[in-house]
Amino acid sequence: MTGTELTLSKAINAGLRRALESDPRVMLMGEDVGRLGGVFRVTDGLAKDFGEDRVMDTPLAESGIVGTAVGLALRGYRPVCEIQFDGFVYPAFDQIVTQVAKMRFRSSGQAVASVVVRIPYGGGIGAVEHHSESPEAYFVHTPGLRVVTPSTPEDGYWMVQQAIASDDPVIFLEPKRRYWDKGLVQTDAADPQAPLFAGRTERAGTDVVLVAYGPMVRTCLEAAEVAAEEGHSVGVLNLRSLSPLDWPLVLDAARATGRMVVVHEASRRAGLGAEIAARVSEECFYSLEAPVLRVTGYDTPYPPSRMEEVWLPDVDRVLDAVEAVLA
Amino acid sequence: MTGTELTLSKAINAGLRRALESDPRVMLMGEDVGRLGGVFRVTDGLAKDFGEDRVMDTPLAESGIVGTAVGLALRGYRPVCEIQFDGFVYPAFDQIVTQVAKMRFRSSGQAVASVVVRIPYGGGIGAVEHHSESPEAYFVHTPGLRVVTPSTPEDGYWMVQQAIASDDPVIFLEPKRRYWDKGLVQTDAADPQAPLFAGRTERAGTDVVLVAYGPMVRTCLEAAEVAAEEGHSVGVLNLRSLSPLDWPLVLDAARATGRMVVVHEASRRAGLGAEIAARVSEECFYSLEAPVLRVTGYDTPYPPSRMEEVWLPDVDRVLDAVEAVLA
Amino acid sequence: MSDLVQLLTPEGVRVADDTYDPWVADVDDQTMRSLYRDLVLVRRFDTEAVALQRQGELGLWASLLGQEGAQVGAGRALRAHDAAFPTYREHGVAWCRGVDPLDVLGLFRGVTLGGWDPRRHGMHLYTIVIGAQTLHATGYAMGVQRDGAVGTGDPDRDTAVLAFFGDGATSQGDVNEAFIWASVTNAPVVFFCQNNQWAISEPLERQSRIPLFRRAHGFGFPGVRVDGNDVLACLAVTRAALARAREGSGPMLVEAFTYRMGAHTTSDDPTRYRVEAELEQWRLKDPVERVKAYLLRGGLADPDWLDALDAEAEQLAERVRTGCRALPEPDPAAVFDHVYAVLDPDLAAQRDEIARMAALLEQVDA
Amino acid sequence: MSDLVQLLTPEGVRVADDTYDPWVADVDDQTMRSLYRDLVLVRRFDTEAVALQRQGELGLWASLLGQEGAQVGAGRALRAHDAAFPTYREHGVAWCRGVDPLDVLGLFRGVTLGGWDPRRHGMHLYTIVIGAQTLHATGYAMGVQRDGAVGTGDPDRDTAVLAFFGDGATSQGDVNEAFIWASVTNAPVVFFCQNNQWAISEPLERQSRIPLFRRAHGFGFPGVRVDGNDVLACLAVTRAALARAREGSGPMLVEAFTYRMGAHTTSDDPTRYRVEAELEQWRLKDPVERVKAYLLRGGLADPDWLDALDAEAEQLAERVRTGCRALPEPDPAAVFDHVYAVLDPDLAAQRDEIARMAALLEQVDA
Ligand SMILES: Cc1ncc(C[n+]2csc(CCOP(=O)(O)OP(=O)(O)O)c2C)c(N)n1
Ligand SMILES: Cc1ncc(C[n+]2csc(CCOP(=O)(O)OP(=O)(O)O)c2C)c(N)n1
Ligand SMILES: [Mg+2]
Ligand SMILES: [Mg+2]
Repeated sequence: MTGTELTLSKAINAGLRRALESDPRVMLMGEDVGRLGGVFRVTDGLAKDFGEDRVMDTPLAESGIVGTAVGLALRGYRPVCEIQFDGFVYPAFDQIVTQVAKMRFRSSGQAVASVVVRIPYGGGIGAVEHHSESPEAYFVHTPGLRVVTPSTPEDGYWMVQQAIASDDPVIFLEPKRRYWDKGLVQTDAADPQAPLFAGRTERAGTDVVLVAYGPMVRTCLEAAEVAAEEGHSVGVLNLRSLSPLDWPLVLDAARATGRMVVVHEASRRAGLGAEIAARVSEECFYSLEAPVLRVTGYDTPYPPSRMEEVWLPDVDRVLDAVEAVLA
Repeated sequence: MTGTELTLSKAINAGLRRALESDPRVMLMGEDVGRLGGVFRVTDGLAKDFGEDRVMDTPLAESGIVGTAVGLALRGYRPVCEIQFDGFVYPAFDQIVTQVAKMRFRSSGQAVASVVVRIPYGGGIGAVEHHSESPEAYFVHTPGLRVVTPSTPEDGYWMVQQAIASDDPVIFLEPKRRYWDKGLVQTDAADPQAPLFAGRTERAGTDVVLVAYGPMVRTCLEAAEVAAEEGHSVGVLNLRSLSPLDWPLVLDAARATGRMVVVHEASRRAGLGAEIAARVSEECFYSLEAPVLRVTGYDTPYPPSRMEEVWLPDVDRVLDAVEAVLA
Repeated sequence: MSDLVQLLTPEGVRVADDTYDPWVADVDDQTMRSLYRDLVLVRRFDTEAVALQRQGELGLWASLLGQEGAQVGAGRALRAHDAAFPTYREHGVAWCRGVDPLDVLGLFRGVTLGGWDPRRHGMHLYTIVIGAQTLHATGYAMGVQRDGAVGTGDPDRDTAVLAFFGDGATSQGDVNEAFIWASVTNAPVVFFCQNNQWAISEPLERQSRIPLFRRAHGFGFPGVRVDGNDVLACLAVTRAALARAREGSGPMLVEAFTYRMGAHTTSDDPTRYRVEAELEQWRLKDPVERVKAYLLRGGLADPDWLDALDAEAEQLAERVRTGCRALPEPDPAAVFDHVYAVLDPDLAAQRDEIARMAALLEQVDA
Repeated sequence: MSDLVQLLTPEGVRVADDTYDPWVADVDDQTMRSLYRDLVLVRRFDTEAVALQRQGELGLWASLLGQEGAQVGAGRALRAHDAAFPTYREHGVAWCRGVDPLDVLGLFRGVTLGGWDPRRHGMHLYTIVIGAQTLHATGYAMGVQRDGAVGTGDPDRDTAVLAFFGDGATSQGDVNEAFIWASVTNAPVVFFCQNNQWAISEPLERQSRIPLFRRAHGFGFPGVRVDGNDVLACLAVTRAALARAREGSGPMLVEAFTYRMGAHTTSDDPTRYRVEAELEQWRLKDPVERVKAYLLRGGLADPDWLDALDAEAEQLAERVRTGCRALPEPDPAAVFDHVYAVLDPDLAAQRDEIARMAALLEQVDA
């Protein structure tokens, strides 16, 4: 495979650059996305090359960012908003839930808020409070939104372009602890290999299937590796899209193995894992050999960073669940 | 049974009155809760009797309502905020999720935001947009919050007092389409009959158990009635508390019947029904005779009121699911 | 009240104003009559809608009674390619933007959440979440800037945006953020606040302790208070503000000082919180009557013309009455339309569930 | 710059100010030395914290370098029973409120999200979500009102609240809502904005096109700009504002005009967005140096005293250095403490899961 070796953050940067190049309606907006290039440098160099009108340092107000993006979209632009950290998306929650998500529906398709909201999310980087949240379930529960999350540089590069091209509003979740992971990216390909809303089997397995997304894909792959050494064939699905969900992929895998573990960082209660476990339990009722287990963050606020290792799902906890469903 | 016959809205009003009487720290705040007595008259007469300092008409800003309530709580008050309608809680989402929910945890118990947020919720009253939402899953997914919902006047009367007395922040969801339902309320009893966080079996049943809360309890009881006529013994659980959930009640019922249907108005995807179905499927894996089914609002924005009947779960849809799990 | 811009007194006397007279220099007798016509027809429409709600044909109605002058003045100040972002009460603006009154009813009847094509009319859909639309208006204006449609001097190109909101809305974070964004970006947006003195049951004192138009000064742009019951003054002030925006001088706040003569909505009972005497006061300042007085005083309208207008108003009412009842019921399956650009299989399955249920019920009914 | 209240010039010369001199009439030589001591110690603490972060002992640090004057001035203006609501940068205020520097480190080391008892110190926990604490401060002040602790004339009873925030924060809806609430309720809260010219990489022009203190006027209460690098002026202005609040005259906005001399946090690289020349300018206005100059010029501090202070600063640094490393690691099971008043069975089960895992791992390790 040819391509360029990039980190996830640089891959998203390259994807944004290509979107800015290919569609003059695309613009980026957010706190510190301009001169600084974003606190994670995902927009590095873009203000310089595309100008402040297209890569805009905004006032410090998330509702303002998303709310004005809606207006820009109504004027025909394709705004890509950056929320600086997961924990700061809530001031924009009203605009996202009551305006962005419903615009197409309430206007019978006559007005559409084609807005992308990029959010670096998840923990594991030793950050202070509000910098390690996993808010995906809120958005998945909200009809009218699309929610996707890349976990590799290749996906970061393509999915961000696909999200921007999508006529639906997309919550684009970037697993911040994977920003520095490297991978080959087909930056010279004309088109992406996979549709935006398709999941992917990252590793085949016949005994148990792990379902993961974003930051936990790598964790699950590592767990599968260990499990293999212990003689268990463990598969890993990468959902990529959380809403809509690639149900055929998930349900087929559950039917094939009869054993499934869902893994995410977000708290368990009414998290996305609940939806997957519920749906799999319903539709694969007669194929399941064991209950679908969930390995998730606990139902507590995200703890201080020196305790995050205990809070976050890790290889051990995943393996524990694998053993439990195999028992 | 003695007691006073009251509507749900009047019962909550009586509960608030008793809370104001018995604890000088209690205060009510919100848009139009004072002179008008709230758009649903739930605070009717209270400003007159307790004064504007304790029943406060606030500026029109939900983040302000909840944010200043946090400050009042830190000063030792027990603020009860009214959000006028479900669809208007989102401007306060940031304060609820990042401040109210986390205050105890982040301060290691040294500061607590003992705030109650009352929200009339749910559809079925022919209202305009944003007036029929069911946002409970967002709050259930948020660690640090308690989420409860009465469905009868008796519960309304007591639960609102218990919520106010609770040291934890409570999201208090009032099923607005049941505001006018009448029932006996033991207003002269000294104490409530049930703890705040306990569910209740509203109707025993041996074939199938329906799990519901808030507005859907009555719908499920009606469905159970019809099912009985058709020869099926269908039980109904009223969760009352959504976070924490009364798991023993739910799991025992699932084990006893092996057949369960969860019913709520909120959209399905990552809703509370998912949590219940997932957990029941996990813990009662070997007792279930059929998959746990969900009867819920669809994964679309709440429709215009002339379409709401089709969107909302009703007796027919519940019966349909009952038949499906019995098949 | 020297702060208040007024061109027509409540008695219908035209008063001079050096600053704003030029902005209505082109308003001849014919235009005055057409303004009056708008006021009358809009009020008649509103009255009919209230009646329709009483008859159970509408779920709710938010009456504009008393605010016709502010809305027609502001609405008529817009140019075709400008854009308006309303609340839920701007029926008079919708009228001026050519939105069919029947399309306005849809939302209140519960057959739609929208009702018209926002682009065609240069008027966004009604927004019920207080204040949210002010950010949309500001963002839209930022788009106008990016399109190079500000300050070119070409009247067919230069564009302004008009954001509507109420006195209560000024307390929302979003509205204040909109002020900041507009100020910082110098966006061509005019904030038009109809201060009708009440936010449901709350008087203005619950939202501000100083006049609202002064809010703008703290954000670094001008604010002006206009007699909201004076259609001519509203036209002049809004024209001036829009022109300023179009030429690239940035945002402005217009506070139209008016009064909500009716209930907040048909669900509301204002007798619980305000006194009749206040209404009496404001009845003397009625926005429609004062233009009529002006027309009669100047001999600009004769009884025939007035009768014809009354007849036209009755025709409109009749059309609204019949048309409302005839609004097509939505198709249940439309619950799944326009949720997404493309329906995903999951939602398609839910749609089929509805269809299946509908079929079942039909069988039962049959 | 006539708008700027200044009592000590950058050169350390005391200048007269009719309005504010009375507010520091009690500040004698001894007090001036103690202010200087606070400035020096706070800066030394901050320097040490930056070093600790570099050494990997802290996950992050938000330096107050350059803002010592504003923070010590404001912090010292508070009375014991007043309450402060800080952002994440108010280490100087924490110092004045008697919070142990080691307790401030906990949050940045990642062993706690809090660190001290807010009630004991009359200082709420650091708040990272920009602006949220301004509403808390306002609500707290509303509680003070309800307690009858405003305008009684009893200095042991009358209470005021001081809300801290930055220039960037002024764009948040919450901050503007706090202004509205405070204004409408006349709450005894003083809004203390440290305008350090930058919100991470964004200069003030991204948040406002007019001076920030003028924002208050639009909400109907006074705003004043003070030289934030002048500890004496900050003390005077904040005292005056707090006194006003305590006596029942309502809120006020103080804009402390200062400069963030360091990076936004230790994660930040300011060379990417600002020029060295700007820092040079501000170095000449250093808040610590100017007090030293004043002391020396007036012969209020001799070399021995200064040396002793340096030694004290070094001791503090040493205590911070050792103490930081010795901060107890949190117990993993504490993840479940203080989530709720009472742990529900569900959470208890999750806690047991951790304990079980921990036991398992110990076995493996053993
Ligand atoms: C965010 C939000 N909160 C509350 C409401 C409920 N509500 C609808 S109208 C209204 C009062 C609005 O007052 P104002 O802004 O003065 O406009 P007016 O109705 O007087 O035209 C309120 C509180 C809402 N629609 N949106
Ligand atoms: C709601 C929210 N959005 C974004 C951030 C990220 N953030 C942290 S500090 C900061 C800049 C704050 O600037 P300012 O208010 O001037 O305070 P300063 O850091 O300069 O003291 C930003 C954007 C945040 N903490 N909270
Ligand atoms: Mg109003
Ligand atoms: Mg700053």
